[in-house]
Order: sequence, then structure tokens, then C-alpha cells
Amino acid sequence: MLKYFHKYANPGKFLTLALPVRKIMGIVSIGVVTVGLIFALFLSPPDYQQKETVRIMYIHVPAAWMSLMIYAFIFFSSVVFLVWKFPLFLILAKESVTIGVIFTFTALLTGSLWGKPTWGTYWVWDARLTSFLVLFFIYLGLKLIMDSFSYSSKGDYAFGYLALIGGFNLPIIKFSVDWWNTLHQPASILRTGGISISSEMLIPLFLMAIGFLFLFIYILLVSVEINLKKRKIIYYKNKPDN
Amino acid sequence: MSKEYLLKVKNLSCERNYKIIFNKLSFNLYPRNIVFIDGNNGSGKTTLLLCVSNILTYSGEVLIKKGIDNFGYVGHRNGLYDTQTVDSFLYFWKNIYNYKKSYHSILEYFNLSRFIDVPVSSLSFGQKKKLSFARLIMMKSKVWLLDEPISGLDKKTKKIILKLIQEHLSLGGGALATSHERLSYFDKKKVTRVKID
Amino acid sequence: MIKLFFLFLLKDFKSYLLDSNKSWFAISFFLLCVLIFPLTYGSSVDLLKKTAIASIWICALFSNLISLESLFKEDYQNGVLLQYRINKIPFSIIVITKCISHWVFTGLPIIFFSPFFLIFLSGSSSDALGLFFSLLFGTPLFSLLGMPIAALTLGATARGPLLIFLSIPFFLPIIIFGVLGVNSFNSGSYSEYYLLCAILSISIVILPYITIKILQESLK
Amino acid sequence: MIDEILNFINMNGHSFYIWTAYFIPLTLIFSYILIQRSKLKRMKKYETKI
Repeated sequence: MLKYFHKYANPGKFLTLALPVRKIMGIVSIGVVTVGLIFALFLSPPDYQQKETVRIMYIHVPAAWMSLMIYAFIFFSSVVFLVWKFPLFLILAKESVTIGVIFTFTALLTGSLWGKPTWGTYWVWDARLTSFLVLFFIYLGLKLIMDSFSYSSKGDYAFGYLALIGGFNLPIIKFSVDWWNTLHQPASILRTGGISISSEMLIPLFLMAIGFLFLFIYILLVSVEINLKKRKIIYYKNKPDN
Repeated sequence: MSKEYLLKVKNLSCERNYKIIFNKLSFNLYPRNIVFIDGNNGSGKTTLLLCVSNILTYSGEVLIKKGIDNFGYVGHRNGLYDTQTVDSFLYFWKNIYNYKKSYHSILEYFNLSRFIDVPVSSLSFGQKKKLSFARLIMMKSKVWLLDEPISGLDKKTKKIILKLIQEHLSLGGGALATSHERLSYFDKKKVTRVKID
Repeated sequence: MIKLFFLFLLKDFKSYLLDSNKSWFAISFFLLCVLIFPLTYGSSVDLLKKTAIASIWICALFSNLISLESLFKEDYQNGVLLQYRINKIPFSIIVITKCISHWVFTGLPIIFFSPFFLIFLSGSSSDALGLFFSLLFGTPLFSLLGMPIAALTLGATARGPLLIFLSIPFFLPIIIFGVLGVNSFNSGSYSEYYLLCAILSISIVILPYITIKILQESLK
Repeated sequence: MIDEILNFINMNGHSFYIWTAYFIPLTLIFSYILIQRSKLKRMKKYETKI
């Protein structure tokens, strides 16, 4: 396992390996998202309770899944960086933060837009919404700590440790918010059991989820390539014998 | 030369902030000798001292003579709390280093006895530097790492500190100093120059 | 080792007592914060009564946040931390003594004065014991959780705002359990206190260790 | 025909929510992709110079 990591954690090898994957992902993700959008907007039927607003689900739910998945990805790659000190994993983690911010923002925005016609308000201090807001702030914190240490390797470890502490803390935050909500607010407004998901709705949902996943991989690979190239340029500029 | 070294540095290179600071430096430090690290501003003199004291990660070898587990260090930042008085500062470090003797003779040596109850923040730059050298004496380390030990000081203070280093060398210690100034104070045979470009 | 521990603890206490910016700052900030709440509610005593516990917790949070910035800043900036590292003084002692002294000078006064503030904010006196215990478990957690974050931001540009931004999301569970604990204390359920205790005991084990690691990296 | 399209755009009276929910996130994601791609192109140009 470790040997395998060592082989592909080398940035140069990673680039040659990633190039075809990136190109395929670029085409496939755009295709899948387009097909998913067509299914979501035109082909899927309106819900019998929520009517047309159910179409927001096809972008809201995959974005929420993605933001959780991306945090898990950041957490594990920064743990790998902290333990084995592969710089590649740090770059992977750092470059996924912006995408995570975008997806979390998407989930929050579409959630509140979905909430207005169904529950009557844009925002409820519900456990799930609150914990997502906290997740959004943790993402922003990661982004801030990246920017405030620009061009210094000190920030690398600060970033890694913050992702680590955040990873430990997120379940606790989620649990505490759940606890807080169940005591104070009877579950009257939100009832997820109301939606019965039929297969016609599952198709666009999964298409969008897969499309977002591929989009994430594509943007990530592009960003990593930019970062590696930037590093290479700085490295060559500062070589003593150059 | 089969002399026993205090410190042996072999092919030391260091990368910091994604830049190579220096590449493949080698030098030895023998007892009673001093190594001067020469170079321009920003060429990585301080980085070299931090690499030797094993704070930064480096590639290459730093061999230290057995029995030496501590380095004395005087840096740009003096490592003094502003609110501490001179007395409490010395008492604190005396206890840390297990220095048995009284520290009043050291204060006498540096002409600081008058300032014993004065908080550190009201001392001048040179006096602060002298205090950090007082800490160095209490430490009784064989190897001293000195980062610009005499820059920005007046002639009298410079002399005191140079004499102190000379004494340390004559007792069998070694020193690793970075300096801009060419020091003709020391015996030429005992000085090694290392150039970083 | 034990001698070193007491030496450092004494030094930290002394530095807190000598530097009036550090020791009295937190508690006076707490006082000022408490003053704001009655003023913003107008003359509505009913509202004040309901929010007394929440406002005390908010003030405790803010005074902790404000004092977090000075936790490692001085040591880092004047090079003492580097000196400790080169002289191979174990960082565990430094971190633990810092944490203890920070709590003693920012958490402990708040805990002891909290019943008075409860009366001050016209809260019901039956909550005093619950508030006392919840603060007793909560404030050390503020210090413990703030420690790694304060260490993380060493060497960053614009450190103060960054520190506050990073630490508030992590303090949320403590506030939630703390405030809920007081509310359910009188009805005889202590589950929030048990949870706070559980988080505290895990944090005491893990967080100092992480802080040591971060501090060592911050010197690089 | 036009009626049908208008009806579709109207989304049963919820057009505002649905169209903003689709429009803003998708523009965010795709503009980020475009920015990153242009950056990569610039980097490649710069790299060949060296």
C-alpha cells in the first residue's frame, strides 16, 4: 500500500497519470450534467405534493452530498499528509477547498430557495441546516487560513491540522445541534417522509450526483496541475545554479 | 587531522518555503575553534543555524559529538519577556539550566547590576543582548550558535562579548557564528569561514 | 520535570499578574459585555429574565475569544519559544502550564462571579448552581479548544480576526450543551453535564498533544 | 407552442425559486471551471518560456 502511494505521490508521475483522466472527466462530466439537467427540468414528473418545486431537489441533494464528501476527502488527504508527509496530498486537499465552498454554498442557497415555497420561510434553525451552516464556516476558515499564509510552508501544517481538528469536531457539532433541536423544536415543519421517491425521480438525482462528482474530479485535477506548475516555476527560478 | 570534532556537517541542504536555501554545505567545528558563516542578507544564515539545531528539516548529515545534547543560542529575537524584571528572568533560567552558582557575578561582568529590578522592556537593545548572553553563560553548553552576535552594538559592548566568546573557546568550547563583520579578533588558525551564496 | 512544571506555572502566573492587560482584560471585558444586554433590551425585565443564562454564556465566550490571542503570541514573537525548542525543554510542560494559567485567569473568575451576574441580570436564583457547574465544565473546554487554534494562527498575517473566525464554529457544541444543561438542571436531568464531561475528558487527552505538534511546526 | 414554453418557464408559479436555484449554482461552478482553465493555459505558456 505504502509503496504504491510512494510511486504515485510523486508529482511528475501524478501529472502524466492524471492528464488522460482529466481529459476524459472533462468531457464525461459536462455530458452527464447536461443529461441530468434535461432529465431534471423536462423529463421528470412534478411531485404530487410539492408540484414543480421538487425539481430543486435534483441540484440541492447532490450538492449537499458533494460538500460532505469533499470534506471527508480533505480530512483524509490532510491526515495522509500529516502522517506520511506527501506534499501531493496537501495540494489535493488545498485545491478541493474552493470547490467545497461552492458546493456548500449551493446546498445552502438551494435549500433556502426550496424552503420558501414548501415550508413558508427561507430559513429555519433546524438541525440539518444549522450543521450545514457550520460546515460552510469551517470551509471558509480553511480557505482563510490558506490565504493568510500565502507563499509560506508554515501554512501547510496549519491547514492540515485545522482540517484534522475540524474533522474530529464536525460529528460532535452535528450531534450537539441535533440534540439542541430535538429538545427545543418539535419536528413539525420539516417532514422528509412526505416525499416518496419514485424511480423517475431517482434517475435525474443520481445523474446529477455522478455529474457533480465527475465535475469535482475534473476541477480538482485542473487546479492541482496549476498548483504543481506554479511550484515548478518557483523552484526553477530559485535554483542556486540557475 | 584526527582531531575530535564537536560538530560535523556534511552535504547539508535545506528547502524552505518551496525554495532551496543552500545546497551541500560541509564544514567541521573543532574544540577551541570558531566557524564564521558568511553571506548576504537573506542567504540563509539563520536557516543554517536552525538546521544544525534540528528545528528545520534538512537533507544531509549533522553529526554531533556524543555527550553534547544542548546548544546555546543567541538570535535576533532575544527571547525576553517584556514584563519580567532582570532578576526574575535570571532566576527563571538559572533554575531551568540548574546553574548552581550565583548569577550576580555575571551581572557584574556585563555592568548590569544597577538594573536588577528593572523590567526588561525598559532596557536598551545592547543591554537586552547582554542579558541573552548572560543566559548563554548559565547554560554551560559546549557549542554556541550565535546569530549576528555583535551587530548593532557599541564598541565597548562588542569588546565584552568578543572577550566572552574568546573565553568560551579557550575552555574547549566551539562556536558557530553568523556575521557580516570581518572579525580579526580571533586567532586566524582557529577560524573557519563558510560562505553561503 | 515536576520542578520545571512548577517553575513554568509560577512564571505564567507572574506574567499574568504583572501584565494588567492580560489578567484583568478578560474579566473586565466580561463585565462590559454583561452590561450591554440589559441596555439593548430596553426596559423589558421579562426578556432579560429569560435570556440571563444565554447572555452570561455569550459574554464568557467573547471574553475567552478576546484573551485567546495573547496565549502564545508573546512567546512566539520575542523568540522565547524558539529558545525553549533549541534548549530541548519539553513543550508538553509549556502547553499545559499555559492552558492552566489561561483558565485560572479567564475562566475561573467568570465561574465564581456568575451567580452574582445572574442576579444582576434578574435571572432566577434557582439556576445559579446549574450555571456554576455548566461553566465549570465549559470554560476549561474553551481554553483547551482555543489552544490549538491559537497555535495554528501563529505567523499568519491578520491574526486576530482569523483566530476569532476559526474558533467560533468549534465552540458551538460547548455553548449548546452548556446553555441546555442549565435549562434542564432543575428538572433533574444531567445528561448535558455528562456529555460536557465526556468531551472535556477526551479533549484533555488529545488537544494538548495536537497543540504541541502545531507549535513545533510553527517554528519551522 | 409559445404557451407551452411560457407555461414551462412559469413552473406553476414557482419560477423564481426554481430558476435561481439552477442558475446561480451552475454559473458559479462553470465560471470557476473557466477561470481555472484560463489559469492553466497561462501557466502552460509561462512554462514554455522558461
